[in-house]
Amino acid sequence: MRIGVFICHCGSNIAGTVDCPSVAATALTYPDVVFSTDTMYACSEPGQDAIIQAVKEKNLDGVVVASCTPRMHEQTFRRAVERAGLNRYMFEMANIREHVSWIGKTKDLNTNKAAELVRMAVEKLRRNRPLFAKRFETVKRVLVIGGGVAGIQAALDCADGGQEVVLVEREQSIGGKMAKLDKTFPTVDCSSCVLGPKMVDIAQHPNITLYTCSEVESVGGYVGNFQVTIRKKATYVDWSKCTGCGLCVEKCPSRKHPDTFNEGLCTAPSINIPFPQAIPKKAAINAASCIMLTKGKCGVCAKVCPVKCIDFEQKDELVTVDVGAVVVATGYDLFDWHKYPQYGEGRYKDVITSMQYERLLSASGPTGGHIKRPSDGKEPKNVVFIQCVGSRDRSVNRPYCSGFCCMYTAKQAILTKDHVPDSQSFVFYMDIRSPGKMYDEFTRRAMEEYGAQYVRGRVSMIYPQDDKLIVRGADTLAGTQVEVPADLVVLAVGAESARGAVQLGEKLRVAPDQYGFFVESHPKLKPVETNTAGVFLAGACQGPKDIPASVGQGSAAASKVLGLLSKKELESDPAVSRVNPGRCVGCGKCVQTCPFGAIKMIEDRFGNPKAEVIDTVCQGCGICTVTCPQGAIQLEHFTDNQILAEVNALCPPKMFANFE
Amino acid sequence: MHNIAYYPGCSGQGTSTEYDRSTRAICQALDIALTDVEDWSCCGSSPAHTVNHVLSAALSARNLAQVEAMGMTRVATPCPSCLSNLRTATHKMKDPDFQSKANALLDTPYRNTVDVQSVLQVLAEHVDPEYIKSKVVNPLTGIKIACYYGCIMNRPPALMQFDHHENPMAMDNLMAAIGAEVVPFPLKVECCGASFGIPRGDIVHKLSGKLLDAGRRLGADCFVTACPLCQMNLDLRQGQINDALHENFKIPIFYYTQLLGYALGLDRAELGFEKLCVDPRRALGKIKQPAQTR
Amino acid sequence: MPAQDVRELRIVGFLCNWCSYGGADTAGVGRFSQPTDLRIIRVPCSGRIDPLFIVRALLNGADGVLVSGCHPRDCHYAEGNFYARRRLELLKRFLPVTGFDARRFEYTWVSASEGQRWQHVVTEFTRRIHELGPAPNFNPASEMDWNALALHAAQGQTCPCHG
Amino acid sequence: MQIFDLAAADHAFIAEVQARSHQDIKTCYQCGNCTAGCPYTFAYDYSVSQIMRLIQTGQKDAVLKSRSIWLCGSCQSCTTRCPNNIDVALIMDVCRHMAREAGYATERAVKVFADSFLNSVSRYGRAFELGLMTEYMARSGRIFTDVDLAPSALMRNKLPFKPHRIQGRDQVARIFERFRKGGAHA
Repeated sequence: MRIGVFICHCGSNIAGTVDCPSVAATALTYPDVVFSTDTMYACSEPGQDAIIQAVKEKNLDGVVVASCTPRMHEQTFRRAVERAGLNRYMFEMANIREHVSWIGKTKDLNTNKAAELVRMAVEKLRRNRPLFAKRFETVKRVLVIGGGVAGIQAALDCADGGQEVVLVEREQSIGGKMAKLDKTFPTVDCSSCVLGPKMVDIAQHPNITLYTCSEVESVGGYVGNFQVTIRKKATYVDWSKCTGCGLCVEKCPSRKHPDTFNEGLCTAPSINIPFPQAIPKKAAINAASCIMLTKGKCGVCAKVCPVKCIDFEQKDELVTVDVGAVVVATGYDLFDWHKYPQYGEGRYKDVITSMQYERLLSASGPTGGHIKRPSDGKEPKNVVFIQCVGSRDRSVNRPYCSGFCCMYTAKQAILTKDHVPDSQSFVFYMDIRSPGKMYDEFTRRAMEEYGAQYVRGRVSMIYPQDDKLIVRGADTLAGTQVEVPADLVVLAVGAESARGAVQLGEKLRVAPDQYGFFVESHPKLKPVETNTAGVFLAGACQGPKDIPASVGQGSAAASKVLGLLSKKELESDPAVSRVNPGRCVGCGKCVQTCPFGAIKMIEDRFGNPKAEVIDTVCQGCGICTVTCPQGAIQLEHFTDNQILAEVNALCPPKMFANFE
Repeated sequence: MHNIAYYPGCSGQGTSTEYDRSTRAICQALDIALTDVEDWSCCGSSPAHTVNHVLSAALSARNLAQVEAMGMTRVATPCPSCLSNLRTATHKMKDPDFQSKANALLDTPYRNTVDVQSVLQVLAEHVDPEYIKSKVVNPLTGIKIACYYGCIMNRPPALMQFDHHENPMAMDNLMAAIGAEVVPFPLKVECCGASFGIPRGDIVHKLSGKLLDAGRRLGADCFVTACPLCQMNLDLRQGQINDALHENFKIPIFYYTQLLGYALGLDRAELGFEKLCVDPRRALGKIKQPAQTR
Repeated sequence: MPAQDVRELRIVGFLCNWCSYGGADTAGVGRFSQPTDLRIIRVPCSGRIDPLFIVRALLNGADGVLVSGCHPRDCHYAEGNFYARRRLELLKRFLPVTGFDARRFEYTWVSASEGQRWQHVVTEFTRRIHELGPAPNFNPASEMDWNALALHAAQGQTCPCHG
Repeated sequence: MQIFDLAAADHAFIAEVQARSHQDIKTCYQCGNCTAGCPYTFAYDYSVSQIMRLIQTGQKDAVLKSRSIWLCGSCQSCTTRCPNNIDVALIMDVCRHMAREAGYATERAVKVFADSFLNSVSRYGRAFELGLMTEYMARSGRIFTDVDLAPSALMRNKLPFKPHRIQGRDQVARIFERFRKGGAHA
């Protein structure tokens, strides 16, 4: 074999702490290495051209590049060696940046480590063989999970691009958090006026099938061929008949359970349509509070319904769909501020969340858009906003910035002045984070035009005094303590990962980070991709995001889906398991352990049972390879021989003969 | 029957004798046997920890070593300041380096085997409230009480590990159990001025005055406290506070043990109401006498 | 004791591609400095790690072997790390029988976002191996015992790590 | 106002505060929560968060000469509510120790009270309230401190005239003796 080795400087990223020419010189001493050099940027066009040229000139049949992580540029270099006329699997990479130059300070040790990693790659490459991809067809349908603004955007873009879309939403209506907002920053335009038409488009689009009150039960398959089971939860209303007339809602005698759409500020009837613009505009029964479903009598709704669509016997229903791609747009939840006992833990009625305040401001909210404080319905004069409640706070395990609270607080301060002209807002903040088009100007307007008093400091405690709430905070700019007798306190609660996100991630094989937000494939270059091919992210499920960013990501995810499904066929990764029929004894252990059902039993021509791998189904995990008692099934590109060669490269065999 | 070592604290011999006596009385009535720590000495109180943490720990640890010598593993103290010092010593001496430094100051080294609790915690966690209710002969019906815990009974929570650090309820529950109306006092853990009464009386006047004001706004007839220093600042200094703030507070400040003892019908002589500076008679007069004759 | 100050020891790491290898990358991107003793072998999944790889590394004189995969329930291949956990846990108990110091082998779970955790894992494991010092030349209780065990293991019989 | 030379930060001071408190000063991001909750802010010259800031910037003199470190009541509200889990009250304590050792006592009465208290403990094994008051008044020169309270306290037998001398008072005295000799730092 003739191997060429290329040691990348990566500017000074590697060369700063690794002696690259020396590594290249050492590599020449390794078996089968006939050419070795160092290069400034291997991934650049001249860098790749140099590799191609060397392959041709030196008649190489294998290439090792020592540079960054293979998770970054393995595909880049595979394409390069392919252009040079080699099979793309006749290539190995040694990670001497993330695993060497960036983490070690001593140049000698780094240089030595880099050389050893190159040796490992060479030894593996010596045992590589050309592999060829198989092709398979994809299902031209996409699943969008979550009907907030990001999911709506992704669904509409995919549908407009000609793909069939299945949109699954856990709640009764799509719209997500945005549907609850009164106005949006920095334009102060009406949230439902912006979102409403898009929601209607979802309902009317011929390519979109909408499942609300539904959740993803299970996901199987792989890119291009996912099988998804959706649980349609019982609503006790036949939606094929329901016209959304609202008569049942009006007459329902059980009206005591908290209205979740209105953030618990008021109560809702047990059969309800959450808000006037709901899509679909259908009624659903809350089973936990419905008198008929809990006590077995009542049935008022069934009596008044003009189309007789109430069905107390309805059960959950499971629907199975095949899709080629999945967009996850499950959004976020709001931080539970009860973790701050110094803010009263709910003992003080006039301490509310920013989302509750949105509902108070909203004309469709429980107060018809009049700001009335919950305790006594009085119009507040001194309104205190406390920012960073559940953001940038290690003590509650939320060290990150939620990103949008500064902006919505400025908006709420502006709206407060609009609603109550003789009011005074006080905003306790740590830093104002307003990077965005017209964002900082907006916060300045809150202060300059609307007279909001911004106070730099946190609030240590809130306590009631007569009918006021004393807010005791710091003004660190003045260097002292301050107190505000407030009529209403609004907590700018931060964002946290959506309830159930981690469990959904398990079904989709998309890993959450330590806070439950889904991890993208690359933080800069693959922001909507995940490590599971065919599964994409949109919106705040990946990290806190405001509306423009969520919409942008919805469109980005849709463009990825459209790109994927525009291909007639996809290529499967040929690094899959392969059975050596001569050694296979047909015990079937591999069939039992394969998580993907990618191995089936067949009979050879003598009628002996043998295992066989279905190439396009196999995901290349290699569990079967370890399970096989005969060593008969080997994961291509990661065979026992290849891995043991790497081990031997690092630890040369001593006293025992090889037994591979 | 609980048998617990008892650490009275220095003020129990002086400014808060009524707290010490009433604590002993209610514990006896509720079958909690207290055995005084033999020849106990001062825990160091706040002056010691403001000077040096090893010195402070050693002064506390001498007493904890005495408890060990008595063959006991649990000690209770009525005083939050002592509690805080004893618990801090226990906590810091878990670090072997610190432990050897502290033990180097002592004749008898402390092995760190003693658990320190407040008497209030013993009552709240180890005595069935129903049992206390069953023992009540004079329910406190008719009196409105503000329960004030002071700043260090529950804080910092990681060290004290008792009740709630912003809204403790142990005394509230106890007072409610014996029939009193408890007002939702919002400043339960705000500092009264601590030991600055002597060197900086002005600080105590301001901070304690704020507490009294908050209690008065809620219509409280009296305060109950669990801390000798708080009680002294609020009671003994109430006249000073009135002078300094041009106020006219007349709010009696009880130890919770006194009112508990009252409800249990204990001998008044043991409860020491006469030791209070602000006359408690009007507040006690609010308590409705039981209708039936006994 | 910063490990750099003394002679490097030989530590072999087996990392799954999706979580721990990514975590090690994240640590690199964050410039979380680590001792340089460790050499990482990338495998698709911790479920691909044959306990024999680890035994081979130790037999060949590795001073320590570190395995890291996705956190339980986070496996890119759904359940590979459960297989890994079972095999590796058995290996850990099996090692002393063969004359190896089980402290020279450790397995853990690190996700792709846990760069700092990876730094901590590497630093602590390297510290442990340096405390143990260089591995003694392998000297099984009885070479015949070992050969018998190895033979069984190689054939997948009675070896607790298989099946 | 005082002007600080940030380049002249005393790094040894920062390191000492960190070592003696086991707290990481750098994690303070100056949100002001400690100042917001501190009941003593009104009496301070520098607020708690400013003390934290002065430590961060290595302004040793300003910290050790400040009034605030003597007036902290150790009420723990800063420690309990710090979003970065810093034991701020402990840091205030440590600064007070360092100020004492450096011979500063900006709030002298507070220092004298603590000294009088500990002298009383060292002498009798327990705090003798009347005795320590007498010593305090003598040493601070504030002979009229709380005389208005005396009748009320004495009438109620709240201030015994004689100290309780415990048997083991020698043991206690030896604690102080060894402390003075060893100057145990922690």
